[in-house]
Amino acid sequence: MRTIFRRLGFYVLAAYAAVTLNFFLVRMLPGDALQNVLSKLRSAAITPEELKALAAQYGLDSHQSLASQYFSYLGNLLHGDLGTSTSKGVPVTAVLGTDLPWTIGLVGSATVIAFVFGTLIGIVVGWRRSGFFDALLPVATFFQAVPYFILAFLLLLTLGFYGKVFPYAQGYDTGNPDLVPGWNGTFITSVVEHGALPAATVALASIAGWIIGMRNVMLTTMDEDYVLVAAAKGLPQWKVAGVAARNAILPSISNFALSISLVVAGSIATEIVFSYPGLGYEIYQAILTGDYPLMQGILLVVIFTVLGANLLADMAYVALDPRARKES
Amino acid sequence: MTTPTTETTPRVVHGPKRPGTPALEARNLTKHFPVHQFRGRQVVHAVEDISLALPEGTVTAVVGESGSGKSTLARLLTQLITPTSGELLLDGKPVGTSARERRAYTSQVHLVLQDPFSSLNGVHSVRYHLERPLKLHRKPGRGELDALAKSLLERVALSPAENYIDKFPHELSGGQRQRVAIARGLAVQPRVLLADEPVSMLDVSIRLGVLNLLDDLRERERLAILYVTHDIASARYLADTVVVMYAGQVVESGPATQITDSPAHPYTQLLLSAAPDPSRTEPVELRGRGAPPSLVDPPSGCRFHPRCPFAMAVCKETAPPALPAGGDQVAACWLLSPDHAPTTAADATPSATDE
Amino acid sequence: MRILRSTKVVVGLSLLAFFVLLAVVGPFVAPHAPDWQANTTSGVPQPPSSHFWFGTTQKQEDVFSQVLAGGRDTLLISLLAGLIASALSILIGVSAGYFGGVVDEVLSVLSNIFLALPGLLILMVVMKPLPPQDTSNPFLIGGVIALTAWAWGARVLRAQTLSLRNQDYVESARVIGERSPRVIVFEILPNLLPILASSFIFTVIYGIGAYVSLTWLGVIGVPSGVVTWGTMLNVSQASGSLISGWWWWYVPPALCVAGVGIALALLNFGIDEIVNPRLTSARTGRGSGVKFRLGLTPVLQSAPTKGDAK
Amino acid sequence: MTASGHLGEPVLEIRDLCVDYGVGKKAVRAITDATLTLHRGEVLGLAGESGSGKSTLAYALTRLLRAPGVITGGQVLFHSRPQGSDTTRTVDLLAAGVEELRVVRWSELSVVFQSAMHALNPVARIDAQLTDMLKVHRRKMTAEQRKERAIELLRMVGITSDRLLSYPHELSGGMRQRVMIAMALALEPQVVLMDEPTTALDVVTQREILEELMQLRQRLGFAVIFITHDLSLLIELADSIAIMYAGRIVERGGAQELFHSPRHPYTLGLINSFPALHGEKVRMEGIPGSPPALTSLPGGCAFHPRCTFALDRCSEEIPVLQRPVADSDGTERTAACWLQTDGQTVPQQLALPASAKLPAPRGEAAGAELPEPDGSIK
Repeated sequence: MRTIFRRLGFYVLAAYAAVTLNFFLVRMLPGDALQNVLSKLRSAAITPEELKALAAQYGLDSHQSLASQYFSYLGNLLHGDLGTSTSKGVPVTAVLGTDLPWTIGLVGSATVIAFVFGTLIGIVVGWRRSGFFDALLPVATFFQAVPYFILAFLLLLTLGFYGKVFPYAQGYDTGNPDLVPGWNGTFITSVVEHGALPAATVALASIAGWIIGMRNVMLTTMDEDYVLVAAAKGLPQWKVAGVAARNAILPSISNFALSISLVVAGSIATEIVFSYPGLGYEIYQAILTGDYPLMQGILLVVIFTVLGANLLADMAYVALDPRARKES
Repeated sequence: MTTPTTETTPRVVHGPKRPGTPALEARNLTKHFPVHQFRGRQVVHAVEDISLALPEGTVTAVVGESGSGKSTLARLLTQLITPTSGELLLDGKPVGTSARERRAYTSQVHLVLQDPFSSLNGVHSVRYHLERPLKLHRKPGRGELDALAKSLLERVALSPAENYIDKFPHELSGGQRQRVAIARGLAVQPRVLLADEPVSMLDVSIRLGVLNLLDDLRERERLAILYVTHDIASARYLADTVVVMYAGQVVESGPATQITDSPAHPYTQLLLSAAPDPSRTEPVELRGRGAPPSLVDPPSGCRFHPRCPFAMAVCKETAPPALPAGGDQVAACWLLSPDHAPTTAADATPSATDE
Repeated sequence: MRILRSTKVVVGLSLLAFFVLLAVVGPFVAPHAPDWQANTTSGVPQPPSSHFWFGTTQKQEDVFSQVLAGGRDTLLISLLAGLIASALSILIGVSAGYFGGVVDEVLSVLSNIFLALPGLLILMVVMKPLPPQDTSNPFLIGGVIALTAWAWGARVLRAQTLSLRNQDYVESARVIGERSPRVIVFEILPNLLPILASSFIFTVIYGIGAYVSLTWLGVIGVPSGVVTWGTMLNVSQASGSLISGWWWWYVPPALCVAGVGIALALLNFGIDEIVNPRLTSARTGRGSGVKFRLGLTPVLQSAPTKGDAK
Repeated sequence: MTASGHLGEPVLEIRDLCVDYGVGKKAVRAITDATLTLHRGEVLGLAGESGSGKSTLAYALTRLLRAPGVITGGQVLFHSRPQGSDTTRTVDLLAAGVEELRVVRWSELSVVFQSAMHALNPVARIDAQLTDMLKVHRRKMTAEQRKERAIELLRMVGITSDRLLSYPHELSGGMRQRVMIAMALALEPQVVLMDEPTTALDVVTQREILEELMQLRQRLGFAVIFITHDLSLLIELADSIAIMYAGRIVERGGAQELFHSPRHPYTLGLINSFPALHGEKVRMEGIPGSPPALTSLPGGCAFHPRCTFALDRCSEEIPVLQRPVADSDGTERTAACWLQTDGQTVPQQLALPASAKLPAPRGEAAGAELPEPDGSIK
């Protein structure tokens, strides 16, 4: 229990740190940058009241001290108020509401696919100590070492633009007036088709890491005596491999924490390439238009998502490793 | 039965009895390590009120199982860890605890560690290992340094020194590494050499070589040596005095052969009965079973009483003082106290001393 | 050198040397300046020809010259990011591991928080409003990238320091009276070198990815006349070269980025195998025809039978 | 008790076993021509220092030796007599296929590893580890029967059944080793290989576990190959002992014979490396030098650079294991030493009278009361 409480304490602290960082991030920017953005907005689709509220939010009316700005920021946050998007003129939360499912769906499915297959392949490759892996290595290294967006370009061009196997822009077929977003077959098919290339990018880019990581841990674990004992017991090969894999998967889960934020950041680049209607594409637009409330909102949501994924990985680890359950 | 005589007993100092001031003396050393539990703070009673004198030119062996506190005792003597209470006297003078005094102390007392494969840093040569302490404590001239380092190797019988001085640890055998580790200790010209299981990781055939080297150093350099070991036979071989530790306390001490020939404390008897002995003429009869207690919550009274075949009511209540067991031998056991020794059941007497 | 026995290291190093050479001498040997224009009338990029090996851009700039010139900033900035991040990770990771206790607790929480932050996103937000004189300062850009990249190395170094701290040679050094800074620098750090190398390379890979992504997105603006691989990708994408089939414009810079990444990844892989020999394929018995399998020691009846009669 | 005087029939015969580390040019010979016979119910000790090949030998004969170990020659004949059967079937473990090997493993030949800490699966409960081989080898057993068996096994080694659901890290070192022993005996094998099973334990725990082990052996009648570097312990424990040096068996004989009248200078040196618990304190010298690395073995007898009795011949020719001249009677002694060949004057220390009565009951075997020489010594 103690370990779990400690971890929970860490997550609360991390979340608080992220919220605070988010507050200061924008205030660290050169002051005129913000002023410029706001001044540009006076003509935009935003009401004077909202503009005033925004100016107050960023301390531009300079009546409020930094501390009181900070506390009103925290207060607004607790009420679920992330301000108004300056480029769209709607509450940031509303924008997030439409974008988040796309990103979660994309990153979630790609990560699960990459983790499951990467781990399985890693187990097999490690167990067989096969030379097959050496042939696979340059390919795996390529996917691991190349920035996500370049991989995305490659897939877009080969399978999308020239190959015409999958559509390569948007989240679903927006040009088809018969398509009604919702839980219907044609829409879901369209979503899956449009998600295929972005998801493949994220999965391909991250799977090599899982394969190599799992293979390495598997090789180290196979040198443990308990694996040899399993063989000495006359257990069938697959059971012996199972003993090794069961132990080897633990470091893989804790590696998840190390890589999830990289995967999420990479997915964002991927979304931009494919004009995918998720948080990544949105934050890119926000950056181009200088929509700071939206940027902050997205940043916060992404950080919380990463923290949530880490918490899940932590809980899985505790569930799988009896030693972690022990009070220390 | 219930009036123990402990309070009035004078402090018993373990170790070889020699006239004059001992090179190093420890008075009432106690070390409690805090353990962070979920609720409240508890301590590990690692070393409990030990007084020890190490005269020059003697070897004192500290014998005990793992977790008996013998390694902690050695580290307390190096000041690597700070005692909870108690003090150290070097040549009769109290040892200060300021950073400066501690550094001065490191030139007087050296510790040789158990594992020669990890006590030398693989990235440094033998020369580096030997020259560092020389530079730190003796500040010799440039020309002198090389000669001094080589002479150290000769002193631990690694000769010709040229063959060894520029080697790296991985090029040496276990025994050679342990000799380098000892040579490094000699570089500071110490009065006291503490050796924590110096031979237990070495191959059997080369252990005696290292033990004999320690004996030579005792003789030649008049070092006061503390030999920490779990092997009572090697303690008997090397040491003048054997100190037996159990659960953080000294349970028995005395001249080496006397301890092994006629152990007075039931724990010493247990250790001896369990030790491998190829010339044993009878099947082993283990005196007592079970495992050492938790040091977070040690048993009341005598810490050995839950395992002791002779335990009496008083043993559960009051810790026994160190009682004389003939000659320079003392044992912390109520069986030796005339007030408590059982008079009826003859078979309950620990055999050795009275036979 | 043991390290050169690994094919991966050799290939990785050669590839890397090629790109480093490119970054150093590329701008001097390039046939044209990056912003040199063949003419100002045509708005259609020319495909590769004997005249323009890699073709031209829409503005009729020479792609080959741009590729040669575009590596310098990318490599320099990722190298700086790697160096700064490594310094930070040593400072934080080694202190946390060596001193333990409260220091460790605080520093570990700090690095775990930085691990959870999506670096690229934060970089995007922070870099965008920076004026061009700042974004052309490699130290500033490298430093900001490093701020989002040190935590991984710090975590690994902390774990390793924690185990090294309990090595007997550290205790022995303290027994002869060495002070803590000396113990850290002379006893612990040399033993951390392989891990440090691998975390450095990892950070450089990350730095390249981050810098190229940021310039590709146009988040980092470069002064006119300067070209990087990332800005080439940015301009070519903005000009619609992807859907116009002007592949010669973006494939060369993309391949260069990939090439550097692969070189570094191979190097890292090789170092991993040297640090942990159990990972090498040598133990698979490749080439010898012997197949090793756990729990089934191979039997080759090849030993000479005893010659002497009993 | 099975003593070397009336041994059972052989259960395991190792003939000319050779083991290499690595294949091809880089191969290093780790075991050369090891020949040993283990009889039913016998405790055979295998003693030697690090790098002598004792563990390599044990793992090679079970074919559990890890890469890059390769068996390069010899035979390992296992005379298998499955439980409840009277017929003996001989299997050459080195020629056996995967399935054949799998059937023999654990049900007839089990292993106790040096460190139970590492030999028990850290993420599996004790009951699972005690029963997984039952599932494979005793397919007819129900889950209920397996659980009963697990409880019975734990009780056998003095652990209460409430530990059944514990994980290894929740047990003390001694308890873990007991679980390991219980596991090894689960299928009542005929041979148990023990690789330094008590080295990591404290002396009292070691003694307790060895006592229990010997009692179990008497009850269940399995034979043991006991590997250790602690010759002094082995002499107390084993019926017969083989001494290994640099990959070869250099001496073989009954435990007490070996102790009282060693025939190989290395054995003599080893015996003199253990300080005694009794008697006068005398300075002992051990063996000069250190054990050689397998990669750079001296020519001839590998021991000759450290041997005080070395002859010219020793640096040139490798001695073979044969009956020493000092023992002409019918004992099973062998030693690989040129000093013990015909025509040599054997140094006095290596020609101590072999007691004809050995193995004697322990009470009579003390050094001082050895029987008179039987006249066989020149």
